[in-house]
Amino acid sequence: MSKMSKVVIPEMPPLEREMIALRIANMLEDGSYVNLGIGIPTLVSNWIEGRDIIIQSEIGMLKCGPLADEGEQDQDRINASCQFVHELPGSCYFNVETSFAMIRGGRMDVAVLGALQVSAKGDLAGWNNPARGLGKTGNIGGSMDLAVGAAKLIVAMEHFTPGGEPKILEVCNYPLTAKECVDVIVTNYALIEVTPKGLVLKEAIPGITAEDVQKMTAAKLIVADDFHEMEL
Amino acid sequence: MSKMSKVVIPEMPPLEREMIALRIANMLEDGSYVNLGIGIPTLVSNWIEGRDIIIQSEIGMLKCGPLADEGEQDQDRINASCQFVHELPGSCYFNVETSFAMIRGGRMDVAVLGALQVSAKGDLAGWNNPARGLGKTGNIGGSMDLAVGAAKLIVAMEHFTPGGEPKILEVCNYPLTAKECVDVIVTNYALIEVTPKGLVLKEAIPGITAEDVQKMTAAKLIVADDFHEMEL
Amino acid sequence: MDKTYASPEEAIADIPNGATIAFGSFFTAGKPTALTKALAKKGVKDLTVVVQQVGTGNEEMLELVTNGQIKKAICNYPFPRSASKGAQHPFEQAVRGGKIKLEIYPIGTFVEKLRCAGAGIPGFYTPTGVGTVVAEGKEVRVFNGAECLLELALPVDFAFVHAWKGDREGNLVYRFTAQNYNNAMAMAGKVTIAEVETLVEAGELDPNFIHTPGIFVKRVVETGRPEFNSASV
Amino acid sequence: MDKTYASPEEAIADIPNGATIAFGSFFTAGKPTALTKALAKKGVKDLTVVVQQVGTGNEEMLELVTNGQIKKAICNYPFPRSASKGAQHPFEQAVRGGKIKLEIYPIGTFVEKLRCAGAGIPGFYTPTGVGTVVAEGKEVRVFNGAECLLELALPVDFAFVHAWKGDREGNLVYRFTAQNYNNAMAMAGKVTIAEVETLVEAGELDPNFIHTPGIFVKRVVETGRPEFNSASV
Repeated sequence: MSKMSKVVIPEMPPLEREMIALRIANMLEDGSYVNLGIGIPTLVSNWIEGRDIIIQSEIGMLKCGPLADEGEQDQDRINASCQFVHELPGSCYFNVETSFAMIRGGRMDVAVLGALQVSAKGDLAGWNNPARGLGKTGNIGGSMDLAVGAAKLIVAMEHFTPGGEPKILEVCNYPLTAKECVDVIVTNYALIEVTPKGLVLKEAIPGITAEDVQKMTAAKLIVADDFHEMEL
Repeated sequence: MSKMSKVVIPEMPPLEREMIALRIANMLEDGSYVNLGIGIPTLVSNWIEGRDIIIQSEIGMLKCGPLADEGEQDQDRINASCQFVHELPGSCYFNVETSFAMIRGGRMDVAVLGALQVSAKGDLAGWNNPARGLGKTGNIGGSMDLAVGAAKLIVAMEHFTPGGEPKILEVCNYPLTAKECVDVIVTNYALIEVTPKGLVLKEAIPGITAEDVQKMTAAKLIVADDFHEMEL
Repeated sequence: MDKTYASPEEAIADIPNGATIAFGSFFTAGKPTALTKALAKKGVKDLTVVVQQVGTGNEEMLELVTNGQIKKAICNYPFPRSASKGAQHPFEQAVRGGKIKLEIYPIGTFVEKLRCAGAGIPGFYTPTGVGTVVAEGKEVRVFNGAECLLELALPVDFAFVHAWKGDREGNLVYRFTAQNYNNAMAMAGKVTIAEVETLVEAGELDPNFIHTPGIFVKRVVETGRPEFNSASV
Repeated sequence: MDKTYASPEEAIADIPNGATIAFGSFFTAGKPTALTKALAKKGVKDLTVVVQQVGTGNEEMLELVTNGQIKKAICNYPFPRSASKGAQHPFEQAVRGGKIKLEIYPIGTFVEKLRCAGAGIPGFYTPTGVGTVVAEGKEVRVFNGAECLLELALPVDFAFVHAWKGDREGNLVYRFTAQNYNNAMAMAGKVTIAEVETLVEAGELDPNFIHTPGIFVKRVVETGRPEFNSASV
């Protein structure tokens, strides 16, 4: 825990959650199948309307549409976060065993998940915050399957916990979702890739230097040769 | 092989194949799900029309109807023996993975299969006749799954091979379909149950005594206390 | 084959204390509402429930908790998402207090365990959960260089499923995302009981588009379209 | 996402020598006729084919045999039923002559191996085949007192499936018993190619009744309703 106190939270205002989602939306390729987790990942869907990207919802829906307003809501059409959604031309429904066959079977080109912690090796801890005191139980949901099954796993999260502690660590100390599964971390300050050599800092938001990001991160960062300002 | 030459084929004309099928049809209970194999088993369906018995075809059909005559045939509606069939009210279609989930999962109340050999312990050999010379390959099809999965397995077969050799043996010498799976054997001479104590002779066709059946069988038979003439 | 029962009460009349029961539903969608209410009314105890979550977006299940009918729960997303709501939630309180034993699985493993029970497959390997608490006490085996866990089939004594339409012989059709776990649970159930919004005669459903074949369903009861209560999760 | 190709030839243009290809069909029903013909025309060799049977009720497959394109076949009912017909049959002759290597499985195992490949499950246990030639060389393990075999997933490089209707994004609907192995093979294929009798726009198929979701299908080609040749089996 000693490392945690060493990190420095900068004065610069960080990105809004919607902007983290936008940066991720810009990483998605047309023609891909994408699953979005609860929280910031869900916001990614606001930035891809009109694009040729198909959202899977693990409840059993492909081409899951935007949220449905009151009056357009159908009790039998919800996403995996229990929100009412729209159907789109080409949508389809299926059972959960088929939904997770897709996920575990590698058909998801990208999964975007939130995280409590990510390690230097790309371990993800996201399902169990020890502070809640539930021990070895908690809400796993689809997170472990998505973490192991998705071809590319992007973590969308704030750089610090609400209490100001770092979430990117040499080693996670929260219960893991999966080992060595994260490919990219996008926070409200930076974009970091997980590589066999370690965490590579690719981008930071305007006004934040590579040095700043290292100071706010409890794991060693390699600064990319093409390190640059995050474009949105 | 020495035992084989000892059996005696009686003078009495045996049952026709259709009558073996009728005897089996009379054993089926209303409200049951039944799978019928190729050969004599298929003939059972001729005797259950109007009864509350649902036939499963492992190609992926429940409530498989009678054979369809020319003019009523649909190239997309065949049974597992590649015969055109009718649909009935309440029929349904599904994929083969679901079909064999049903079979292996124990939802078939009864399977009726043909056999090349049955042993005193109820081992079944039905998929590979060594005379064909195909070694360890051959047409397994759905037979092994049906043999292990069905709640009750009835074998429908002639008592002898076309060459006059016995098919009920102490031990099978043909490649097995499954071990200790047969519950009842109905032949063109007798009805024999497989019990933990051994093969129990329950019925023989008119004019055939228990002694006759033993003489034509290469495995020891226990004559049932209520041994009686087969009623059709 | 007429599998219909006149009421949910009659359809569940033989469920004993100590039974293991699976309940369809993904939060608010596809809940066997009427059957669950009848179970609460019946008052059988020491139940093991197999369900995504207990009482989150599912008030009927909550009644089983507050009645003290549940001994054990097998879930994948057992608690309210919010820690503060959770602290107030009777199910979370019962688990924290040791009154209900809880077993958890990732969704993919949870649903596959049910399907396998119905498919005669006693065990399977999955990469999900390796290196996590889910792996504790489980065999790890490497396939093509990747570690996997051995997971076992999860058969249940009874399965409660909710369908949009069903015929007298048990063929079922679900509606949109209310499909969810219902099919896998129907497969896993030794006795599967379907509540259907609309009961039809055999032959009225399109045979080419049946979600759960009747062979997996032992009892059918028509309960109408449930009133929707948009519970918070 | 428009996954359509103009012709079967274009849809299979990148299949190399040595590829493993699964073919839907249960005897005459649900055969990917046009794709198989295109493969024969293309002439790639050393293929491993995964199919119920090779050339029994399936003339298109037979052409691959007589062309000498097949190195290995993985089947569950490989030969004609009749021994005398079999002796005359090019596939049986090729197997007997050692020109084609043959691997066989019970249907339930065969289809589950394909589904598991698509479901990210590398292995599963089944009671089917215990004590038979199918068990040779396989791990036996006891579950609940019953011996079971460990069977492995069977991924394929390409899967050829035949559907009644399909939309541009790969959602498929089959017709009656022509459904058979097509879904499991679509799941197993790294590249699944669907020939559809009728191609429709996204949104024209009922989303509540899709047999194979588009995510499992990479390419779609409209080939019309195949002429039926009632081959003897």
